[in-house]
Amino acid sequence: MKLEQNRIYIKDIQFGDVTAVNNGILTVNKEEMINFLKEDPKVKDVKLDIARPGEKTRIIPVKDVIEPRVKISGGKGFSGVTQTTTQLGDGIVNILYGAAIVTVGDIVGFQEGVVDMWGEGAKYTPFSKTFNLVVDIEPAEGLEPHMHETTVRMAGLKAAEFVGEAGRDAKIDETLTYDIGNIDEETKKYPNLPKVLYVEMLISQGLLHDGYIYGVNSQLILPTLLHPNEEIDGAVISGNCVAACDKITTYQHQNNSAILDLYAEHGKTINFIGVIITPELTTLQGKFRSCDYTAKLCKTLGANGVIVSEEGYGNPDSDLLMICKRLETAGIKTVLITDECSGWDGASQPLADTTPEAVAVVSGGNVSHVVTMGPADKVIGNDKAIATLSGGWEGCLEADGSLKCELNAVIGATSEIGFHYCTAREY
Amino acid sequence: MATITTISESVGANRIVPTVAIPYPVGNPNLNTADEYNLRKDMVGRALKGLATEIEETTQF
Amino acid sequence: MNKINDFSIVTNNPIVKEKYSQVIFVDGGFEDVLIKTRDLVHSGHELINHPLGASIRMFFSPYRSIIVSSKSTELVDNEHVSIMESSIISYRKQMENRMPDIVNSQDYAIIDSELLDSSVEEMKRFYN
Amino acid sequence: MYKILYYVNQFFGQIGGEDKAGIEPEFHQKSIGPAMGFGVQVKGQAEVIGTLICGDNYFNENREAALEYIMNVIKEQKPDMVVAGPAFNAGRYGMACAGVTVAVQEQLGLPVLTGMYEENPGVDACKTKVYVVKTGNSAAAMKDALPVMGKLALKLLKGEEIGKPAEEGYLPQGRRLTVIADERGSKRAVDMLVARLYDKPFETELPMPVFDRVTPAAAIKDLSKATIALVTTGGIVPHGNPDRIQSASAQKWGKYDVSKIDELKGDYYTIHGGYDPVYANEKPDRVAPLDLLKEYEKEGVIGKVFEYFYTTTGTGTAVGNSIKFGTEIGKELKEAGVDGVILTST
Repeated sequence: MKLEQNRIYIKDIQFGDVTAVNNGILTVNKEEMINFLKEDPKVKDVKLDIARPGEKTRIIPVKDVIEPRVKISGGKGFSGVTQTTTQLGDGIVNILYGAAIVTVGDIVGFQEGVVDMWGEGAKYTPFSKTFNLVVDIEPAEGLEPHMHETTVRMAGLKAAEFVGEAGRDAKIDETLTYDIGNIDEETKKYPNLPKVLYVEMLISQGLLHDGYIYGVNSQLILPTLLHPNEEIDGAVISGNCVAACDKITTYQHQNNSAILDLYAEHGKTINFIGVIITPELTTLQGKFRSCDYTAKLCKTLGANGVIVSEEGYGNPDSDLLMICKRLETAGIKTVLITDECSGWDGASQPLADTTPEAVAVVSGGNVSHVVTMGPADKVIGNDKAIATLSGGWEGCLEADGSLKCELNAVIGATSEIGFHYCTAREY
Repeated sequence: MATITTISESVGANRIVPTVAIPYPVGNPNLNTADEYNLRKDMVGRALKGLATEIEETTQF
Repeated sequence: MNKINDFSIVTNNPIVKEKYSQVIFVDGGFEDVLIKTRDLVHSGHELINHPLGASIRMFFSPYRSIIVSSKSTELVDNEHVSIMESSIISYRKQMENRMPDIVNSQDYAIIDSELLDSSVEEMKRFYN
Repeated sequence: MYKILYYVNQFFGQIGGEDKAGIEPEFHQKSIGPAMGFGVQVKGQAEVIGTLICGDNYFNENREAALEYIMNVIKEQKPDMVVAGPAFNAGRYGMACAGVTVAVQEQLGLPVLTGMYEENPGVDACKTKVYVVKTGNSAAAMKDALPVMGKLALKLLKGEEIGKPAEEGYLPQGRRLTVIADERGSKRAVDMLVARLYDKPFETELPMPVFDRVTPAAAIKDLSKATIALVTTGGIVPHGNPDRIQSASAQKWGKYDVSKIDELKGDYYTIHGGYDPVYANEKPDRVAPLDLLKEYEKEGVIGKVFEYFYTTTGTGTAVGNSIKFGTEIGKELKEAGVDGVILTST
């Protein structure tokens, strides 16, 4: 598959008369966009706001982050979700690079997910560096929880497509080409390079805990093989609302760093042969089946090395280590990406589950690490969510309005696809 | 004498007698008194036999 | 577990208690549900779904529902026991400095019940 | 100029050797012994304003009184920091340095620093809380230790970021701190995988606990002459739990005389928090089968059941503590001439 990504560098977002990009400034027609989103009768109201890097702005509770793009050729937008089903991974896509759609909307009262655009908090989230168009969605009253979640999720994706359309005729600053042929062709080209697969685990457990591949709920799949281009072209989206620090937002699927960093080594040190999406199910039988099946796919495809990324913390740790054990036992060299919970002081055993086979692990940091974030000048979203975030222990809100919170509340802080820079080291 | 023998092995135990259940490793309240006694006596006997047996590697008795 | 109806739900969630008939109701917190389930697994009940949620947030839930087989067998499953034990350790560690998020109890009860429904659906794809 | 108060024992305080180990703490408004050499290392930025000297035996036997005196001096002198040792491999001196530094840090909130050889028992008493500079095992290593301590002391006084243990020369504290790495996680993962695929060295960021292999002990030649001890991690203790062994995450073990009884039933129960206690409380021998060992003793199958029964709880107990308990119990049993052990776990 061959995918050309045209990047249009975005240096600011402003509201204006038209939705367009000029000289790197993305202008958005507020009214038009709100009306477009309100075409869905389940959307009662939409508020738009802008958060720029460095501003003393706090966004909460973030539901999803999406990169605005427009497909020029080869398939359409979020295939199988906002659009009819088409094959993704080939063709040309224009990307408003540096901009992000951030959806906020409290589907349940305990949602967290904070993005600080400045200061200490900004260090811990990758989305403090993007120009964020924040879409606050208020759904119609009386929607049952599943419909509520779907409405907010769909509105975010549509918002990204609406804004992405502004990139259709904009001036292109950079073109990146992602081109990997079928396994046979690539192996002929690089007969001596080790074959590498990327296993991406997705939380697949029900309401607020879902992921979708071409619109198919990952709860319903056996582990499945994707060409790397499909995921970075929008085939995988997030329906996940409660694992702020280590969930994979849609933006992170579109720009999956594990895929991109493996791509960078393709043809040099490795032969990158594909991506396997593995559901993290809830039943033990389901976990065993997924893990066996994942290992079987890796073996069948002749992988020499595998990177496995986790999503979430708690029951998914079991899947991660089971997959590792099966792969290492089969002689496949495996690197895991996870995060850890070693308590406030970092002195606890970091993982509840351990297996001696997990010899190569990348840590995205300690989810219980406490950070103090200064008072914001402006809060976009819901003030009440801050109370939830800071709730649960004494002394979390300082007198000057500073907020002490654990990293687990910060969007993307301990990313288990390795999207961010945090790690934990022994001192 | 342990129920989860995999854990015993992982910490380096060499002579292992698998037991009945976690809350009653050397016993079984579901059996009548005589049967439970016979079971228990046999298990402890196996443990003693294990101590008197030369082994090269982790062995279950 | 042989038949799809041979399961029980260990729960402290009032919504689940109303909704399902095969409930072992625990009058207590998340940890008490874990302990009750552990005792059942120790005595030969099969653990059907994983005792923990999939995110740190769900550790703060006041409610939890865990599915076990309703019948016990003589054979205790080592792997199930290990999962139970490590889950309890993990839960205690995580809650060392935190309290259950009581303010949002009602929402947690709904989500716990929804996630349980998903687990039951998933289970039905294995046992029929 | 920062003010530092120094703590040493009777030997380094130039009072005397073992015969003076019982002296009560005293304070001198000058630098004595290692305090002088340390002062040279921090010259220009900090000065040692006085030296506390205490006998090692006195400190360890009269800990509260010693600490009360020491804390009072510190409160009067108002130093910016307290430095103790280095204690090298001197165990009682190490325990004293640990006691002083931990107390000062916890009660007065002052920065503290000490130095020890890694096997000094004082290390375990304080390394998770205070910085312990890694030293050689005897006073010959003083000249290497003081520059490292001086440098780290200044960093602590200034509140500067403290680097990794190997870089700064202190013993790892076993704390996993979250830091921002130079490369993103996925790049680090790809680099790690490529290293593995090309058989190059790599370092995991999350080491798994390592479990030991043990060479099997030789078989008991003649069981009928052997002494067999009973040990359990099932939390079986005498009624009332006289030693207050924890129901989970045990900090200690207990031993109880069972030479006069034929079974645990009646006098014992379980305090273990890791399983349903109903069945063990009915009959604790279901967890630790003393009754049957006694029977085998009567039948002559084994020579003797060892007079003490050893117990602790296994659930949630740290690996480090488990190793410690095992070593301590093993040592006692070996010294008592026990030939074999039945260890039961729940």
